[in-house]
Amino acid sequence: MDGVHDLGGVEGFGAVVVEADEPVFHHDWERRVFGCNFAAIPGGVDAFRHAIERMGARAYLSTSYYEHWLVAIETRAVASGIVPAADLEAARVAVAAGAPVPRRDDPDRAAAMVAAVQTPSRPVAGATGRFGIGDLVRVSRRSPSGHTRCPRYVRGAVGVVDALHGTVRLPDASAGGREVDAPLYGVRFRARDLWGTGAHQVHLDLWEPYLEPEPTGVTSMGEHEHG
Amino acid sequence: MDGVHDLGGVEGFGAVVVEADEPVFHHDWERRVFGCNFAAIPGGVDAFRHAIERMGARAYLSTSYYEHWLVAIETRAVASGIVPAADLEAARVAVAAGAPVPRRDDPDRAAAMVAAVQTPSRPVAGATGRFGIGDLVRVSRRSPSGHTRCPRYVRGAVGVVDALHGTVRLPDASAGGREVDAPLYGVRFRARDLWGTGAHQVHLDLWEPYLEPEPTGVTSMGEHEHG
Amino acid sequence: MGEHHTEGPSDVEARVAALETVLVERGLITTDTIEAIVQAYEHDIGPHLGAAVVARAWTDPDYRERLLADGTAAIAELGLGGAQGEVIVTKANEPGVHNVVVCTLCSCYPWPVLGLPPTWYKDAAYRSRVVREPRAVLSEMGLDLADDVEIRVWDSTAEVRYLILPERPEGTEELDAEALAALVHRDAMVGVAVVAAP
Amino acid sequence: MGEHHTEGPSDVEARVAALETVLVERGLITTDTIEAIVQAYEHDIGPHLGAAVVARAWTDPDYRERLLADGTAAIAELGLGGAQGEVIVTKANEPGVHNVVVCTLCSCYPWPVLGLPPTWYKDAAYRSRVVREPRAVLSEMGLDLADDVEIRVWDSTAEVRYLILPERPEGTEELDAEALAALVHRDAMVGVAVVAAP
Repeated sequence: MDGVHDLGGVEGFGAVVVEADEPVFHHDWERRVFGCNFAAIPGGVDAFRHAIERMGARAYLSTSYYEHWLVAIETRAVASGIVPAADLEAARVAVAAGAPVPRRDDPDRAAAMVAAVQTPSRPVAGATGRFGIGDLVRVSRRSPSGHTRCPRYVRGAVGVVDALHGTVRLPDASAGGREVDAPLYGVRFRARDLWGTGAHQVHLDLWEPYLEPEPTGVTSMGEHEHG
Repeated sequence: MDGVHDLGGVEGFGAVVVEADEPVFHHDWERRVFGCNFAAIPGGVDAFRHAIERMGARAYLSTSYYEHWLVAIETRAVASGIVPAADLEAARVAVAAGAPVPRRDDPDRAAAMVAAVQTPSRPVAGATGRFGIGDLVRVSRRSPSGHTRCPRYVRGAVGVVDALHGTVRLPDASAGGREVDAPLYGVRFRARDLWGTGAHQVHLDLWEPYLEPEPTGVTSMGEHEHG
Repeated sequence: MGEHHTEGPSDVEARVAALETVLVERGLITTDTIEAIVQAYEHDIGPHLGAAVVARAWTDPDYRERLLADGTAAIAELGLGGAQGEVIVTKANEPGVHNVVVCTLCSCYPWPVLGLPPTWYKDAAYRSRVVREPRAVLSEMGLDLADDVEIRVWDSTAEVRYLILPERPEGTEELDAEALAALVHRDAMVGVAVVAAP
Repeated sequence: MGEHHTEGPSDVEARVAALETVLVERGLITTDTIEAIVQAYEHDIGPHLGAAVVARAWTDPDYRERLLADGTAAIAELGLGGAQGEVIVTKANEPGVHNVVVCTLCSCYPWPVLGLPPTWYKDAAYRSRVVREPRAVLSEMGLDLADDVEIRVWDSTAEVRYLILPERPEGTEELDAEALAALVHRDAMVGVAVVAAP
């Protein structure tokens, strides 16, 4: 969806503020939210992101990163049916009234999770798709109301394929629980083909359904010098 | 600039909320802000809008319409040099401490202003430009950091000219005090050429510098059926 | 955010009073100008003016033709025009075609014929959605259009202002222009509603 | 807005505690898993891991070649990889070419080699600006690139994570991999800084 989370190129957010010697977490509740995200809740990272995207524009921009996570975990827990919303609310009321958070430990399980997050995976890249290295592609203007990983700032723009990442689960589908695989490409854009100005390049990883073939040659932005 | 004020197509703002029997103003301070905008402050409507656009993304979305106006009038009054920022701040401190707002009347001047805002103008449409009715145009992807009236959601899209509005002051220039005239066109877009879907049409008024000629024929979005 | 209070009306009120103070002290505006302008837009300049234009077009085919050919001039015939209506284009709804107006970039609106815009017209929800999903927005606002009606959305990106000429409802053949004008309301001239028969 | 308090930390804390309560009660996670995971990302998994990769590449030309050809596999040689780093691509800075990483849609970041991202990487300012005006952003962050340096911005829109291989600074010929790794800091591996000579 074309929400305010899709920030590429949006102006009006001021300077980049760097905190010196920043800690990994700023509040203990951030630690707990981070840890809770490793719970066995159905729905993967795409459902997680889509839950955040649906927070609402003003809420997204006025809350912090780990508040976004909190919304995402709450939303997935409730939407998956494993935690009734009423139970979550009852727990909130109880906690606010002073109820302690229960403690249950399982050292083997904890160790297994810590090992799992540090275990390299070796994904098998599947077959690649219709585009090859050097092909010109134009990003579709399709603007789905559901989850997508095709940002607004490249819609309709012409780029050149410069990486083949194999066949990968399509987030647009998996955010809703459907499993669809599609070829994933690295695509290079000239800044001036995105913003009309700028000497830099911007690279994005884009799935085949986001892309349309673009004839080589002269376009309205001038002759392509990608190759 | 590509700020959050450029709302066309952005998702996440919820339902349209209609207030029944809404009054023209909700607070007396809104009346005063509205009236103050008729003060003799240099800078026209484009400078007014650009001041609002530069409020900052979060401020824009978390304040009301007449708070935007307040920012615009303050900004123009200070930027034009006719009201030093220090004087405005001193007045704010005085008012907050209970100082009364001075009253000065001039009935002739008041009557003249009320008459002026209700006097029909008859603008002389100047010469038109390079495009004619029925011409295909592609909106430039140019994304100026200053003021513009070319919304993001049509950038790079193909439409058809369906109105010639003559030669009109270009807001991109006049927001900064420069006077540049350019042909203004009504341009019709198919929803599916903007969003990839939809059966409706969207019409915008766009200045010639926003537009590039588009060859008639087949594009990546399919054959044009505009004509 | 946290415990910090957001800026409340009292801060805004002080800023507004300060602004009025410095503008009046410098002679950039007079107090009675502020009040007269507010009075004009609160009581005199409103959708009843556009309704008179619409009723005239419904009852005078030549006027309707002039209104659609050059809205500014035809509206000026009735003595109307001015600020935020320097150029007014009128678009007619007709069987199979429905027009609706928005300003996605700010809140442009034809003041001389409709007065000041309602809050929903200025809010992010309407401005963001109506260019993308007009049928859904209109339906939510109570206007269900048949599937075969073509929707044309007019985004007011320049100083051209749009006034929608609604369709004259059935069963109003006996009404004169004044009685017809009483039927015509703001939302129908923005295009988020139609005019119902009396 | 007005006088209404925005949601403060105490509300958030209660929601977090409630969430942990229901997840633990249902056996969906254990308390010590939460704590062990936090411990791992707070103390064990951080930019010192990426620094070791970089130092190895600086001192072992064959490794550098493997790292640039298949980052995931080369990084796995050092026993590194895992969550949010299932696929890692390494891009080398070189004379005339500077690479910088962002995630405009959320905050994707190569956790197994850099740990969790800093706040500026997650904030709207960096995410919105670096794809549009990287030179200005880098300059504000203290990195002034020569005009003839080509900037390549990598927007992490899929599950590929990007690690930047900085240029080895002059005057470090005598240093071993361990000493080199101590020079390499997070910002240089995101591409918002370079590695300075000691």
